[in-house]
Formats: sequence, structure tokens, C-alpha cells
Amino acid sequence: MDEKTLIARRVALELADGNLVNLGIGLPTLVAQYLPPGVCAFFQSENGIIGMEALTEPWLGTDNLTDAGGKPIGAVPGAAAFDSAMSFGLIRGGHLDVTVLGGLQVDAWGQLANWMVPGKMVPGMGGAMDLVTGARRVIVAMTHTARGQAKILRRCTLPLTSVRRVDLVVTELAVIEPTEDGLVLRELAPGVTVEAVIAATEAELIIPGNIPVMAMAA
Amino acid sequence: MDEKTLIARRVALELADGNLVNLGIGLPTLVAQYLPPGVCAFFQSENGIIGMEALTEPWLGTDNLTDAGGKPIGAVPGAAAFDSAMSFGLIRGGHLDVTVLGGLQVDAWGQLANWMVPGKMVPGMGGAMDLVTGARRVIVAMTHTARGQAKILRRCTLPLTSVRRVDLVVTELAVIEPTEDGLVLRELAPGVTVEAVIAATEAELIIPGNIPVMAMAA
Amino acid sequence: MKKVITVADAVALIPDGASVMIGGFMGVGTPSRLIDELVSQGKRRLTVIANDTALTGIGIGKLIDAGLVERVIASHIGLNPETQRQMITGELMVELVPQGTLIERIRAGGFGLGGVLTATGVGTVVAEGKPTLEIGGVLFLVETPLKADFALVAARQADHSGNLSYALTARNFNPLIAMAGARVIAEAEDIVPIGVIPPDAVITPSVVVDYLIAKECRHG
Amino acid sequence: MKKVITVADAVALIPDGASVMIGGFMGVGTPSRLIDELVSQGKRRLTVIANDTALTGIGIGKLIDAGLVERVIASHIGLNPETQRQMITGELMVELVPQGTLIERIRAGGFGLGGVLTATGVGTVVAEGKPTLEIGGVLFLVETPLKADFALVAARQADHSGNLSYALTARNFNPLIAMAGARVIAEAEDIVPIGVIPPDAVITPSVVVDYLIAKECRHG
Repeated sequence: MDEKTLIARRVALELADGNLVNLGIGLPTLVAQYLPPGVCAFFQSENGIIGMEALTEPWLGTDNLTDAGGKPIGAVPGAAAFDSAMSFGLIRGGHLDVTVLGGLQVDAWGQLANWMVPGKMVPGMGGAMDLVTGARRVIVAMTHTARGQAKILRRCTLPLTSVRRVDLVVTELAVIEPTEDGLVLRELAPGVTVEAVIAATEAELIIPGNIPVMAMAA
Repeated sequence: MDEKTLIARRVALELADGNLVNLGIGLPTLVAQYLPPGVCAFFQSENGIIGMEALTEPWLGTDNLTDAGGKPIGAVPGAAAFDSAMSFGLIRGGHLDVTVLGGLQVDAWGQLANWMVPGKMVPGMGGAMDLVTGARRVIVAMTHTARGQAKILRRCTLPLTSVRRVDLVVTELAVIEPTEDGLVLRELAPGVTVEAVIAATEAELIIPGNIPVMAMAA
Repeated sequence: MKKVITVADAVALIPDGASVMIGGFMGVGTPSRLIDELVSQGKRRLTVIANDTALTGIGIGKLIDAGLVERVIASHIGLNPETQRQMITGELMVELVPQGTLIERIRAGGFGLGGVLTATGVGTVVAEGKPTLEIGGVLFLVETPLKADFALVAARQADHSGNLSYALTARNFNPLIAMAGARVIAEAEDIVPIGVIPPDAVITPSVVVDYLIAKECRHG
Repeated sequence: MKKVITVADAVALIPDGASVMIGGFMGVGTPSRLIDELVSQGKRRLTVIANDTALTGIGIGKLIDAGLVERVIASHIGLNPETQRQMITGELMVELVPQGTLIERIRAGGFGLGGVLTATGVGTVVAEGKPTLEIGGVLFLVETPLKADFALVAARQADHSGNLSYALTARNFNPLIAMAGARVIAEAEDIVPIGVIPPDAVITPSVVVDYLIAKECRHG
């Protein structure tokens, strides 16, 4: 199993039946494939729909139905379409149960930076700042390091997406829960040691006595 | 012709083709009957429709289509229905060309009081404050006096509906235009003298040299 | 389907003293079965947030008649003499809010905004005690968001998942209060299978609707 | 019917230096005929207010490619390398705004509100230089309303009077910018007789639409 699949399968366990969920572009999108049995979540695309689903065949696409990246998608029966003000009303107003987003950096307070690298990548924050500020639960799904560099840092060096503390960070090595007291190491990926996680993490981790192995959706 | 008909027929001349118009309950409602030929105005009801029209027969009413007073209405082909936020977005955002409202008092600055009489009538302002503050043109359609008391006063004794200066006051005696300089007597109803208007008005009036007789829609 | 509930069970969830947003405009687009059930279960000391209190014996007027309401936040009470009477005797607290401000305050509550900046009411009694903000040389009132424990919504159609559509002027406050209630109970003229309401015609998405009143209610 | 106009005549109304709100999300729901005509008439120094600048060669990307844009207010430019290139070289000013804030600023402009109070962006670079307001113990940014000289709207259907309906995710910014443009020009996939779009399906009422692009455009 590759890193991304592992992360997606762990994140999928965080979704509960009936949840309204927004998945960021890239890795987070994979999560939809691993919904546990009996869990029916509603996926929002912030360009204006609840009930998006992946197309099973490309020729089923229609010009007027795409994801936030502009790619053709499908919609489940009972989908709802709306304008961008409503879409962000759902996000900002606390109606979005979970957002899963990629991350560039997370700091010791659980703050996320994921929208720009000054002087290099200035894509714009799109909906990320509203998602991180407004969603009931924010889950960061990212690789633990990038080119050998730690991404979980004492302090983010990149501009923050929000000052709100995210709820969970899932990487290919571990599940980390940012709390008021600091970053708590909650689970270890199969075969990964506490020491390996500490070595790959710049920020201090709180290490509980018992750290189970990551469960994963099938 | 009774007073109300006279006022309504004069106000009707203020509506231009394509205007979006909101008519207050009571006297202002009559204005819709006297649209000049060639003038097609769109009537908004603030409970959520553009394109309301009077029912020609009572049995044509439907429970889900009423005016702001809860009375069954009809709708023209091409009508549009929407929620209350949109309805007041149209009003507040400067999309409403004209509102015609009844008045209890108008003062020397052209400010209107029409929503409450402390200790006596406290109906609530409904949409009146938004209409007077937001409409492009505000026309007050009211009798010149009430039980012998002047209603056009130096200063309103009743709580104001808005500090915005209304654009025109039409009564059974005269057409008065509030301006930066004061209230200008613009037209006289048929058979009414300048002296009669002055006698029925507490506020000072600016009297131009030439005051035509009120025109009226057929 | 598990959000479908009898009207009696739905109203049983509402405690005395709850704040309740109720859709409708002079009784049009008001959830009448929920209101009748509130009266029949005798829920007391309610705070009602709605456009108006309709007429005596109609819609929200029935709650007023039954003396169940402690506080009203509305834009208009003028056509209900009983509301005015209770206000004057002090049985009922009434906060009057301009209609456009009221609906935006509700929207702000449901859409996660910190408040509303409106010129409506500036310089009038409505402005008393409220902060103002000057933006671009114009003075605006800062009006606070409104939320409620429950939103009671009337729809034209609901599908089995709770997606709602509305008809003509019966829409009014309903889609906005559906966003601003901590729990949302919807009553529809018709309940139809999923897919009958096309996505573009869904005005309130099912995810914000907690309970849908069963078409045939049985009172035991 | 007199609001129907050729695409060439419509674009001729837009002067160099105009501010233009344009509907669409990554090119979906973007008025492509109006954009092509802007390119073909070579309108310059435009301020574009839109969610994004799409891709090179697509939708708003064509305006960027042609060097017609002086300033962009958008939430995302990441998928258009040409926008990023022009921004870095200083040919193009880019103001990045969180998407939910951007759409509310546009709504505030069109709905006559003094601004937007949002927690989004507090404590980040987005907050720099902006006033804040504490309400109920929470800090909100005060974001100003946005309006434009023109709104260029893409609809699924227009009726002969200019009522508009939209399809699925092609709706996005369109109904909001239709309220915030001093002049509103709409382009529709289909133009249908009055009455074909039922009142409850009209999302943008005809009264806010100034011009409707004729189905068959002739370039002379």
C-alpha cells in the first residue's frame, strides 16, 4: 500500500454516517473511495454542490458539473446545487462536519499552513481559509515530511491558512491530535516506531503510554 | 374623483417603463391601476416576488402566493420568486427604482415618519425602513392632513422611518419636492390655491413663480 | 429515512423556554402542523423569531393566543391586536427589527458571519444602543447575528432525504431559518422520492434538515 | 425584448479600464462569447473580479493571455501559470481574497450592505491593514463590499425578458455578480419565451439584467 492510500484509508474512518464532507484537491480526494460500510457521507464541492461523486466513465461528464478543480464529476440522487454564497455559508456557518485538506506545514499549536510559499508558489487560498476556519472538524492529510524536511514544526515558516487549531493530522507514519496541551501522538502506522515519528517531527510530541497501531478502512 | 384616486393617478406618472416598483399597503396599492400607456413596470412584493398583479377573480388565488399583507395575488408571465434575503437585497442594493409609501408625517428636511405612534400604534416597521433607506426613489402618497392636523411639519413628532430625504410627496392638495433647500411646492391639485396648501402645511414651503396644475394618469 | 418523525415526537423535542425560528409571512409559508402541535403540547415561555405574528387564530398568532410566547423578535406585529395587547400589558417582550435587517441577522447566524452592516435604521430609534461603523464615508449599524435552538420550516416539497423546495411567496424566511437553527424541523406539503426534486430546485439541502414531519401524523 | 443585443454591441459598451465581474469557476459557468469578444475588441487595462483566472487558453485565462488585464481580484490563480508569471513580473496586480470572503464582498456590494464580518483570515496575511471588530468575544475582519462597472454573467437559460436560470456547478458566482454590476450583460446557452422558466426557478430576475446577448451573433 502506498503512502497516500494508507493516509486516505485512515482518514476515511473519521467520517460518520450523514456527515457533510469537503475533500481538498489531491490526496484528500482519495478518501471518498474508502468510506466504511454503512457510512453514507455527503460530499460537497465548494463550487456549488452537495452530493458529488466520481464519474465511473469519462463520457458521462457534463460541462456544467465539475469539481473545484474544473474536472467533470457525477452527482448522487438527491444532490443539491447552489451558488457560491450558499456554498460558503455551509462552510462558515458550521454546517460542514468535516474537511480533509492537504498540508505544507503544521505547527505546535496545530495551526496549518497550506496555501502559499512566498516567492515560489502563490496560487491563492481559494476556499482553504474558509474551510479551515469554518468546518466543524479539520483533518490534515499529508505526508509526514517533504524531501526529508519535517513538516510538523515548532512554528510554521509559511503563511498560516488560519489561526484555528486543526483537529487531526494523519500522515503515513502517524495520527497526531493537536490539543490545548500540544501535539499528541495517537496512533502509529503499521511497522513505525515512536522514535521514527519523533525523528521525522520537528515539533515536540506528547507521547501517551499506550499508542495503538493505526486502524484503516478496507 | 376621491382623494385617494387623485393621489394614485398623480403618482402613477412617476413610474417609467421597466421600473421595479414596490407599493406600500393601502393607498399606494391603487397606483398599479393607473400605469400610463406604454409603461410596463414590475411590481415587487417584499415577501418574495417580482411580477405581482391583482387577482381578477378571487377564486384564482393560491395559498402560496400573497402580497405582504397576506392577501392572495396573481403573477404576470415572467415573474420571479425568491427568499426574503434576496427581496431585501433588491431593495437595499439600489435595484428598486421606486417605492411608494403612505406617510404619517414628513418634515422640513423631507424625512418620513410612517411606522409608529408611541403609546398608541406600534405595528412594527416591517419593510418600511429598508424601503425608505434603500430605494432609488421614495414617493410618499398621503392625505395632506389628518383630522385637520397638518402632516407636513417643521419637525416630525413621531419616530422617523429613515433619515434619508424622500424624493416626492403627493397629496390631494399638492405635489411637494423635498430638496436640499427645503420643501418646494411643485404642483397644485385642480382647484387648489397656493394659500390653501400653505394653510394646511406646518412646514415652510418654497413657492416658485410658476406652479402648474397636477397632471394625472387616465 | 431515519429523520422522518411524527409531529408529536418532533415537538416533544422542543423544551419550554426554547428559542424557535418560524418561517412564514402573515401565515403564508408557516409550518401549521408544528404550530398546532406546539399549542396542543402547551410549550411555554418560547422565544419566537419570525417576520410577524400573523393574525389572531392564524399561524404564529395561535401561539400568541395560547399565551405560549415570552418574547418575539419580528419586523411586524401590526395585524395581530392580541400581540399588541400582550406587549402593552407586559406579558410579551417584543423586539421590532426592520425586515431586511432581521433576515440578514438570521442569515448571518446561519452563514457564520459576525454580524450585518446596514444603513437601515441609522438615526432612528432602531439605532439606539447599537455600535456604528463608518465605511467609505457612510454610517452603518452593526447588527448582531441571530440563531435559535430550533428552526421550524414549511416547504412545498421534501424528498425522503430532507431536501426542500418552496413555492412562490411561501418561501420567504424559510430557507434562511433552515440555516440558523441548531436543530431544524421541516414540514412539507408533499414528501416525494429522492430525485424528484432536481438538484437546481433544491433550495434547502438535506444536510441541514434534522427532522422531517411524516405526512400522516398519528397522535396515538 | 429591447435588452437583446449582439455580443459585439454589448462589448463595445465596455470601455478600456473598466472593472468587470465575470462569472465562472475554472472556466465553468463563464460567459465565453463575451470573453472572446473582449479579446477580439482588445479591451485593455481591465480590472477583473472573479473566483479564478481558469487555465491558459480557457475562459478568463484568454483575457490574461491577451494581456488585457491590469488587476485581478480573485481567490485562486494557481492553475494558470501565465497569471502567476504576469504577477511576478509586475504586469498584473493580483489581490487574493479567500473565496468565501470574496463572494460575500460581492454580495454585500450588490445587496447594499456596508461590508462583511468574517472570522476567515483573522491572524493571517489576509488581515493585514484591515479593521477588526470584536462581537461576542470573537474577532472578525471587516471586509469591504465589491462592485463593478459591468457584470458578465453566464446562464443556462434566459427568457425574453432577461430572467436567468443556472445549471449545477455552473451557477457559482453568477447570481451574485448579477446583483453587483452597475450594468449587467448576460449570455445564456438557451433563450426561451417568457414563462418557460417558472418563477421559482428564476435565480436572477430580469430587472437586474440590462443586456441579453442574442443567440446568433453576427460580426458584420
